[in-house]
Amino acid sequence: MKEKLSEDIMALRASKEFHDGDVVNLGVGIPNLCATFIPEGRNVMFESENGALGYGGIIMVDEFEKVEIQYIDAGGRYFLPKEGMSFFDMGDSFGLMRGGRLDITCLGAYQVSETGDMANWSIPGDTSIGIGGGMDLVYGAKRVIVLMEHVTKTGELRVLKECTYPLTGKECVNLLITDIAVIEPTKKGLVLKEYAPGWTAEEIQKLTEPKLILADDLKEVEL
Amino acid sequence: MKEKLSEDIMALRASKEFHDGDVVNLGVGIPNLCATFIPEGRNVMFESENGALGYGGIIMVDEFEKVEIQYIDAGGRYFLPKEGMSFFDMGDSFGLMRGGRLDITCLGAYQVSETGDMANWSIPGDTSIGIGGGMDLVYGAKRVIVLMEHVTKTGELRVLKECTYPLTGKECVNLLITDIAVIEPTKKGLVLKEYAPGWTAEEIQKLTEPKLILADDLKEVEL
Amino acid sequence: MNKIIPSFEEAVADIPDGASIALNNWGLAGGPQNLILALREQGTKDLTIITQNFMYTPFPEEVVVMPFMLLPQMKKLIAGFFAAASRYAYTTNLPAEFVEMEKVLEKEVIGHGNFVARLQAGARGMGPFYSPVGIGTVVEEGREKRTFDGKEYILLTPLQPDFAFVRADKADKYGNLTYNGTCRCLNPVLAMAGKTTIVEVDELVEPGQLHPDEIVTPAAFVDRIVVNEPGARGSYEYTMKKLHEMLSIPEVRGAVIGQAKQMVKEEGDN
Amino acid sequence: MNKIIPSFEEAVADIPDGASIALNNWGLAGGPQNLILALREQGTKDLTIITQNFMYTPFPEEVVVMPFMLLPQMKKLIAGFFAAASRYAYTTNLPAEFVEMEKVLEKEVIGHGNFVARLQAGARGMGPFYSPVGIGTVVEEGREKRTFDGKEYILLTPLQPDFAFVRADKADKYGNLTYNGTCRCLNPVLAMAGKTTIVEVDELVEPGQLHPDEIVTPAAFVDRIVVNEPGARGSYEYTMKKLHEMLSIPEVRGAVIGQAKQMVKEEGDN
Repeated sequence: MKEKLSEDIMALRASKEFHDGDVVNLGVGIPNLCATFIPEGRNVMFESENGALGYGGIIMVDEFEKVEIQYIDAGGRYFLPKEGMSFFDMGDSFGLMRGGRLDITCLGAYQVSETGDMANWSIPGDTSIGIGGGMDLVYGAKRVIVLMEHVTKTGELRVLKECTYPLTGKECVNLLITDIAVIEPTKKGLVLKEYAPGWTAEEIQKLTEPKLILADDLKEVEL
Repeated sequence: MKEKLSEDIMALRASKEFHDGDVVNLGVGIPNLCATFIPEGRNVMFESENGALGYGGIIMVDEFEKVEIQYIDAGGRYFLPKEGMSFFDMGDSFGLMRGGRLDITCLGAYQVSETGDMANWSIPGDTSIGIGGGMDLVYGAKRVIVLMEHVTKTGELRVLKECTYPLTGKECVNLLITDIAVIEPTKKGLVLKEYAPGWTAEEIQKLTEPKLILADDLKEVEL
Repeated sequence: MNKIIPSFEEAVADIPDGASIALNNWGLAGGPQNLILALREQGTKDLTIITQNFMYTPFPEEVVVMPFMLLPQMKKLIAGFFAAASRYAYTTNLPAEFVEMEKVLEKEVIGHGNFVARLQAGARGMGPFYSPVGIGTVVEEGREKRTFDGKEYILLTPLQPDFAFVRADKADKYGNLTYNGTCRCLNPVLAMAGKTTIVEVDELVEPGQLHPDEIVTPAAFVDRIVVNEPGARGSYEYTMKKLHEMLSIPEVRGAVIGQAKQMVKEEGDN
Repeated sequence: MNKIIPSFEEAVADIPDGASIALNNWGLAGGPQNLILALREQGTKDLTIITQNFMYTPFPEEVVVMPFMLLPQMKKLIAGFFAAASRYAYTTNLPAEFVEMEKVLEKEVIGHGNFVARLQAGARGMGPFYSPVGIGTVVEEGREKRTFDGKEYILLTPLQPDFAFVRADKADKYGNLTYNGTCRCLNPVLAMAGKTTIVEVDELVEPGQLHPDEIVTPAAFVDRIVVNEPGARGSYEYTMKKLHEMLSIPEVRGAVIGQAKQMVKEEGDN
């Protein structure tokens, strides 16, 4: 049976990229779910743009009594305190990113291009200017991991030769995890590394505008 | 009897310029003495370039038992802790100066010019490059007060048409207090405001290269 | 030396029409709520508001006061993130005229990192600077571009607001400040950057009660302090209580916890 | 995650010839004394040393270890203040060859404020920037000058040292740091600026013992930590004890208290 990966499974796949001691920023949406899947024995420090590092779990709806308003992440979610966490100002927070101290950023996106460009802050007709921290994150992080659905709900392609939406950054994506594939942007082009169970490279190619290069060790998504 | 002002009297005169709540940086030498003469009821916060504000009195030689090595000012003098003091990094310290939060800096100098230029960090033949914080202090402080002897020990003039030593800053001096006069650099030139007891304007002019303008209210130094 | 001002009205009384005012806006706490209210009350016009996030909040004013309410008094916005109010048009308590005002507002939005870097340059009395962030995006439009060592940068100018509204957790009368948790955020940067810095604080302590190594903002950066009445509107305690009142309503709980941003965006995120 | 390294030798073992190393030097405490000793022991060559104050110290090595002792291993100095060792030629314990080495050393000295601003730009991953300080002085020589809004600036480039040697008061194993008094000084800036940051610390505490609001350097900036043996050479306690031993000698007391700088300069000061 050919199913798409659930958001949880996508997040689980992304969390495999985290190493012990990594400083990781998680964007709102699917990326946020990664926090739940940190492998045993790995201490990953989450960083939030508004000035927090190494904080604890996100408070779920059924634990709302635990909410303290001074423990909020960049996406507006409340977290629990944790031993070893720290707070700092927004200047140091963005300094941390641009200065090379953020190991991984996981973000959602609207579109990713053949060269690893990405667009995630504006869609046509939007009168907002919602740039926020995305441009800094994709510039500064050592690894940029994008998590997104491979096509839109109405079937439009999102992995494109060139992004048509305003860019967040050029040639910045290191790994793209979608609900049907894991793709690595390289200088030669997009390399298909893993596929969702039941999916073939041909089927994934059909939903992808640029030509995919098949990895020598192309395999089913390993979790 | 025509005497020159002592270092203590020069410092006392300078400290009259300090207002309650002022943030003041004192250079090494005569300026340091100002701390002793703060008028009753005025809380002046001393700032030190290495990152301290609002600290207590300088430890004198006969109180050496009180020395704690983490309480040191920019000139290498140990100070006492005081309620309301704070420590910060050197970046914030120089940000404080340049950002306009330093009310007064008192410095020693080798030379001061007719236009308010000053030179205080290098003398001919010196192989040191002792710039330190002087350029930032004279750029950033709202008021720059120079305390120096009017002529060198060998009788050479120090209040000059133009400085001959490498400059610390151009047109930066707001008030010059010497051992014989108080002089205010203005756009029209150097205005002689006060004279040491027993000194005449003519005598001070003889020891001053540029033409002095006599203040309307020229008077003996008021302490 | 005593920088305490008895009321918020007095603390903002000398702010003239046309002034630039910088303030923190990220999360419910950490914003200078009573200073914003005083400024609205005063009716000061043609303001330039400088804040990292400018957006309508679906929370009622009784819960939280945000810079958005100053829109009718604004000429210009300088921000890192701007979400159009029209996105919230479906909510009940958004005044329709706000959507129109927002359209004609002059806006300069350049991303969080470039935004905060401009304030830091202003805070430190530095001149313009080159940033590597925004190259290849709309942010570079209309800006000087220059290459150093083979790498492209855009030139940004410092920001030194006329007034900074700072929200702190504790203060002494000299103006030493500490912050709590993510309420810190932009506040220490603002305290340094403002030509005049006005602090709204929850707790006043005696000089010496804050350990000198733990003070985040040294007194030199602070001009005025107004102390929030314990438990009164805008205080940490009050906002916390109001938030928990809302959280106790099962229907709104999901919208408040963790979905603040989903309400803004259709899909994806940054 | 545990960043503790058992010895200073191991902590500096991978520093190659030609590396740039930044460290704090202002006062007797607050400098990474044992990291300096380990680097001398290792004999690494062609170093670029980046420190705010580079000067010979009249204190014997048993009291305090300063960057000056690395002179034989140095190719270049980047500093805010440099006092020539020849000024101390009258002191007994200055090796004569140091005076010669110092003369041929490549030096870039630009004042404290510009120096620290270059490190801050490096720490924040920013490009070159314009500074208003140094206009009309030797500092502007050889640098790009440019006028913005009628005001002149010089262009300075960021500094991001290969290694930062940081001295902290307390650390946990994740790398969260606090500092004491003026030992803070350049250390937090260095921790952010170093491509690799190595910390010498007096006290190791458990994660959670440092209050999250009181941490000055967050763990993300720290790569390695070596803990000083309590009371052993280079520790705060040791340096304090040695200083007081010196202070107990009436003849040297005056020279130690408050006259450190007078020993450097003939007249005047900055």
